[in-house]
Amino acid sequence: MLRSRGLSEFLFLALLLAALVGLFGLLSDHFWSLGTLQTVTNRIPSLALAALGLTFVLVAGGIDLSVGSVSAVAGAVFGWCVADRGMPVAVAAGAALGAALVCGVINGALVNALRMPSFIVTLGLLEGARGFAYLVTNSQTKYLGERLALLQATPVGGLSVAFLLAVALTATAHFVLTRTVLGRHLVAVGTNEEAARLIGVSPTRVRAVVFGISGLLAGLAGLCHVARLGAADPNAGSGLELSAIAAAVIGGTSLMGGRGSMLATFIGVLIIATLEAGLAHLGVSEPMKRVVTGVVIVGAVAAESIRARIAARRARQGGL
Amino acid sequence: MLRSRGLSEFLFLALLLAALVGLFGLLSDHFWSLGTLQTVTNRIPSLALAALGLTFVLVAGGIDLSVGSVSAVAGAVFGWCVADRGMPVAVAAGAALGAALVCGVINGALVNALRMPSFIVTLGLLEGARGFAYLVTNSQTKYLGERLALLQATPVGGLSVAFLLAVALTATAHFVLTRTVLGRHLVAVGTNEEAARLIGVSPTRVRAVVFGISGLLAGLAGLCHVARLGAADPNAGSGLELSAIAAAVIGGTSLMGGRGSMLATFIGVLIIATLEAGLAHLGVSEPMKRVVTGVVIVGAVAAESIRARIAARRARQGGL
Amino acid sequence: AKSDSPSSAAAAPAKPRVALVMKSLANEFFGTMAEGAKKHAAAHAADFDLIVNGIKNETDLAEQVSLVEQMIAMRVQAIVIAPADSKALVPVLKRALTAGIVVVNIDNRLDAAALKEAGIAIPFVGPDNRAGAAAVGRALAKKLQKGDPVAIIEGIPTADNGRQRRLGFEDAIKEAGLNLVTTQSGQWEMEKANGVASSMLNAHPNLKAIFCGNDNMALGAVAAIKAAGREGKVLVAGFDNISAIKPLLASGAVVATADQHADQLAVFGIDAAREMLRTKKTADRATPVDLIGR
Amino acid sequence: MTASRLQVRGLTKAFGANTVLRGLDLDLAVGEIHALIGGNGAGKSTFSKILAGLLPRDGGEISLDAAGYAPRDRRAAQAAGVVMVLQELSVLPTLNVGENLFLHALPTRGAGIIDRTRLASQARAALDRVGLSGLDPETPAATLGVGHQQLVEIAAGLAQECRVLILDEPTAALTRAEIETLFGLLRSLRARGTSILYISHRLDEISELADRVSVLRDGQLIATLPARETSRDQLITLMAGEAGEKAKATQSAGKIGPVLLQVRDLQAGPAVRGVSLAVHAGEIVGLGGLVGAGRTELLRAIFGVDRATGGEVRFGPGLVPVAPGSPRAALAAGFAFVPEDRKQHGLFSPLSVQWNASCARWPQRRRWLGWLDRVAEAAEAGELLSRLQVRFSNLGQAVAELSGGNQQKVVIGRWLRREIRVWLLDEPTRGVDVSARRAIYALLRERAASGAGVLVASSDYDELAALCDRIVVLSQGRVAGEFTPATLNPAAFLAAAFHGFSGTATSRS
Ligand SMILES: Nc1ncnc2c1ncn2[C@@H]1O[C@H](COP(=O)(O)OP(=O)(O)OP(=O)(O)O)[C@@H](O)[C@H]1O
Ligand SMILES: Nc1ncnc2c1ncn2[C@@H]1O[C@H](COP(=O)(O)OP(=O)(O)OP(=O)(O)O)[C@@H](O)[C@H]1O
Ligand SMILES: [Mg+2]
Ligand SMILES: [Mg+2]
Repeated sequence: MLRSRGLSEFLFLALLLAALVGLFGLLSDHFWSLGTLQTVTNRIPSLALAALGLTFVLVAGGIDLSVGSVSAVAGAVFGWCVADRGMPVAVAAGAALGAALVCGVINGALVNALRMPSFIVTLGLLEGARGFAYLVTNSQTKYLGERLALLQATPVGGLSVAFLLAVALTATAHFVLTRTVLGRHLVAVGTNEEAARLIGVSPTRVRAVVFGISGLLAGLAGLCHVARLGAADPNAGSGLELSAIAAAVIGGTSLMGGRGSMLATFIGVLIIATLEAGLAHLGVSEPMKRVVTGVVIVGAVAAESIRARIAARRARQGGL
Repeated sequence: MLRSRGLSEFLFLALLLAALVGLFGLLSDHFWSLGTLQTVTNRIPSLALAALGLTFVLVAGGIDLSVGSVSAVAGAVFGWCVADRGMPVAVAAGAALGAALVCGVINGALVNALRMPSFIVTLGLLEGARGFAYLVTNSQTKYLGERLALLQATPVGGLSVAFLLAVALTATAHFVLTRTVLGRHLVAVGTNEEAARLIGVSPTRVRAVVFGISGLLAGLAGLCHVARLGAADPNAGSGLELSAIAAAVIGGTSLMGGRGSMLATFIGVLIIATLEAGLAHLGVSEPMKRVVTGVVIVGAVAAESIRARIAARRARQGGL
Repeated sequence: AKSDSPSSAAAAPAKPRVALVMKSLANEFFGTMAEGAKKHAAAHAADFDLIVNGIKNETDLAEQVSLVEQMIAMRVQAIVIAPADSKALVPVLKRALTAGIVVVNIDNRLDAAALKEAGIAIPFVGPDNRAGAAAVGRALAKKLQKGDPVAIIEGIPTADNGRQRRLGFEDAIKEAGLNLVTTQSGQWEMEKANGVASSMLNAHPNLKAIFCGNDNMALGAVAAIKAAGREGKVLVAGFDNISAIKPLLASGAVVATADQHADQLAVFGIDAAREMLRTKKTADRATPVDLIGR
Repeated sequence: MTASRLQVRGLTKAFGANTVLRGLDLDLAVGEIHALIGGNGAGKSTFSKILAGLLPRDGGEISLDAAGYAPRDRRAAQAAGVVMVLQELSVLPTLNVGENLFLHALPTRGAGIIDRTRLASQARAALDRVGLSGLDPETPAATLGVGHQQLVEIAAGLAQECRVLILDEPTAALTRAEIETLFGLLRSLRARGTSILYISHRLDEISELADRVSVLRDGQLIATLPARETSRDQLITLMAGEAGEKAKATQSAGKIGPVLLQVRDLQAGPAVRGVSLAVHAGEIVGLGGLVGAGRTELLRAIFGVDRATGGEVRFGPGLVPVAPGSPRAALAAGFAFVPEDRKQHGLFSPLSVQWNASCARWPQRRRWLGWLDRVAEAAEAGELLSRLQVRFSNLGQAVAELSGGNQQKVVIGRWLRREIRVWLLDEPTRGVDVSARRAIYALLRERAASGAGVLVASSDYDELAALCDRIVVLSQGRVAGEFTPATLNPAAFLAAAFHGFSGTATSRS
């Protein structure tokens, strides 16, 4: 259970996903369609990017509640640059990502300098960054049209550039976590900060890096969002942090640090996106949507924890 | 810092509060008035009750994100009983608290039975209970008028029954945490669950108790809310969990478990309520409100952490 | 605080203080409303002071109640309120009235039954959302055939203006004999509406139009239609006429919206309140709603 | 023992009001094994942490090969050639063994990408050196027992090129076989000129291994002596600052009563594969075996920390079955359990000494409505701690600030005031100094004399020999032999310990 996650765990998550897809298909017409696939894949990039960043933070033993607000900051800055200042898209995108990175760096710096729990620091930024997004846009939605159409282009099989980007970044993040020095240091700090420090890993540096990454990915999520809606909305991404946490945890990431997988987080994202699309497809009422979402989140994590325990027991009985 | 919290910490928090009050008084007219006091004390009960319950959970090493939704369930059930079924207020209040308790018990049972992190379980209930509140009220606010006026009566010096109740429960909670065996058990489980088990404390029972308490207090918070609004609103208390966490953490409660004080949480609640009232009084713009709130949350915790470190250093140098 | 009688309140400062209590100022519509009010106040700086406040989250009623309490504590002479909920604000407004404060209801109409039960009367100065939505709906329906499948994305179902607009759309749909296949909530938000619209488009491949309770949600719906490659095949209507909707109206992606003269809405309310301070008369007043679109 | 490698002069260090090092002087020669001994809290770990760059000093001079030496952190110390193996375990369970070994310097193929082939071969070499050739570097560290963890930590220390190697109680959880391997290794390092500072409470190891021995008391150097010419009693006297009584076997004079604890065919996890044994009233039974033999798992299963998968545990004169998988039930039956890993399973680290010392007595302190009698609690804790000679500055001090041995005393001490019928102790004297160790032996003796049964797992052969009325040896999760003090001898003991590995015996660690 504590080894690098086995195939069986991925299979199990994939099975959960398949079950959802199957269920929705049976319950409604037209669910199994290219259109639905596109809807789901369109919804994925921003959630996936935010969830990847959050997984980095979680593995290193922190939490980042500000991802939603930071994604709004990126969108707001982009919208302001393009719509109000008439800057070229590339420059605006750079500025937006820069602003998001700054938010991440602020998170990391506060956590490090004041030795405060990241929960409270990022809760502060959840408020503060949102306020900043309102200030930048003057609380107005900025219409942008096709300005970021590039991200929405569908070069292969109806899959958008944003989606492919999310997939590529998931693979990269997975590689970073499992195969690089940085990744192992993250795990070490998340598992036991004091021990890691004694071994010579700098928790301060690790935290600075993960919050920076999280900010940057949240910014990218914000841009994907802008691209999708063709408008920069300072209210964008509210509640994104909770969905992202849910995705990571459904994927088996521990909220206590030290344990998590990027691939599994991505499957978690797929599950959540499918669930949302499916419930809307069925036209389920708002109250039932909430109830079902709650049940699926708890159910998915519960099922996985039961599976893991059964697997552990079986491994034990079968000897080492 | 690791001993039972000294007077200096309370003094510091009180100072922060006084600074806020002073600042707002200087910046605007009429802030120092009985009316403002009443506004602040009116806002306090629901937040305080939710924050107390949450502090219990946090000290025992968990978290409860569902307090806001559970408070809405209580309100919704009360509204349904009174407005739709015409039940007597006492019966309806009993049913409402019962429903809230059930929510808490569900949280505890899921955390215990499935050994899942409470973050995710209560995140599930954050959605699920909200949905249930919508279902009960048919997504409509129920007008109740003066039906719970008792809680809003002001028997002493303009202070409402609800406020006095919150103060009394804070004192009770403080004693439970510091002076009873149950309190010790909470702290033990929150500090080191395995060690607690080995000295005969049952983490399962402790968790069942704290989530039950948290549910019940959230329910009471919901009733206070209903009493104040004179209406049962299924949207009530959204975001309450974050304010409650902020209050607890401003009061020095650790999100890692094992450390927390009810009195300090209450001061945290006062700080948040004053901040909200003051910003509204000044008529600060929405974006700036967000920014200031973020800054104050982070600032308060940061100031306290700096104070604690200086105190520790001084204690070290000056000898004991 | 109850010691304040109307006369003592009026006697204190020469200039009356008027409080404008809004919903989320982070919402462009209410932002525009507040801006208009501020401009108006600046133009009449000699006549009254204006205090503007809004809440963080459209659903946080407690915060709005606190705002009203805060305004009572500040002993303002008049409160102009856009209530976040049509029932839950009634008790606190009753307290305001008791404290001798003039109250005017704008934007979202307070529930008549609740007002009656509380035994108070508060004038409503604002647009007829239902009529406005019906006009928008008709403009869109003109472009459709009888029997065409259509959908509604409504705002927060607990809010009265959301309900009125839905009812207005439904009126128009009924009149034109369209086939309403689904109604879902987009919670007033662009992103939520985008998700809901995408799924509606998949679930109903022949869908011809989506009626949206506000322009933000219309923006989300347009993006969903574009993503599904059904531009021009699915028409959209909105409400509010925010600035970001203009390019879409121009391009025809959005057929119609309604302009409630957001910048004037609060002004109407404020003027009504000032008049009431002088005359003590209470009366509802309808404000204009213009249909925008081709 | 010619050239000087490390010179320490007037080193001082205080934690708050607690002055730990008071002008410590010490010389370490090139190519010597220098033992460092002293009572719990004498300052040994503090001193070596300063050398290894883990703690800043307050004052004093250190020179390394005649150059000034003041490392800022562990990396700087390692760069200067000073490496330390810590007293407290810090193996990270979420990483595998190889990653744990080289976390500070993972081999890369550039751009921060780990070279896994090189890592595996480096790790294998490091594990081979400490005799863990059977351990796959890809094994998750979470599955290692405490003994193996300690070996991995030693391997990590030894894997680095160094001029000074510091080992803080490396053998506390090791048994004879592993200790032999380690000693061989240290001797070969010495031959290559490495200077070794070796901290231990096992005095016989010192005469066997060390060239010189320094005795620390109250943060000061008392004496540095040639190890082989100094007797055990001399050392004890120097450490204690007074004439120490002769250490001798303390076996019971009292009589053995009826069976108190009966374990029948108990199975738990992969480590306990059918163990039967009995403990009588008034008897101290020892559990011996190699690292990984299953002693810890057996005690945990008896106490119900882990749920047994087969067999049963019975208790008392009536031999009532004890509900499996419930420490509460075991406690109610009068059991107490002192775990092996005090940091993880025993201590409430951030909480006060008083809290930690009195937490087993809450049921007795419960008054009306669960109200706690705090006055009685404080009084009793103070009295108890002084009786166990625990060194602490005040009752409110965080227990994490105590030295390792003093922490151990707190963990044991919390049970002394309860009516305990069956004591289950796992490595109870790990890190405990000689005089306190005697105090603990005496306490257990006294408990046994008053009718309790004691089951104690230990990796220390001498401890088992000195303390127990009967010794049960486990091997591969099964009972492989039983001895009385009369029949016990090292050869037979070792033969039993290796019994379960018949054939492939020594190859698997
Ligand atoms: N971080 C700390 N804060 C405060 N006091 C400390 C800290 N670390 C150690 N001490 C104190 O320093 C003294 C020496 O501790 P140290 O760990 O060096 O002893 P030791 O000789 O290694 O003992 P042992 O044999 O028990 O391991 C003890 O009294 C201990 O309480
Ligand atoms: N959670 C676990 N999963 C798999 N194997 C385990 C686990 N815990 C312990 N083991 C293995 O079980 C065996 C018995 O371990 P145990 O700790 O009981 O031995 P021990 O005799 O007390 O030795 P030690 O000195 O290591 O504590 C060891 O091989 C150990 O690696
Ligand atoms: Mg030590
Ligand atoms: Mg062991």
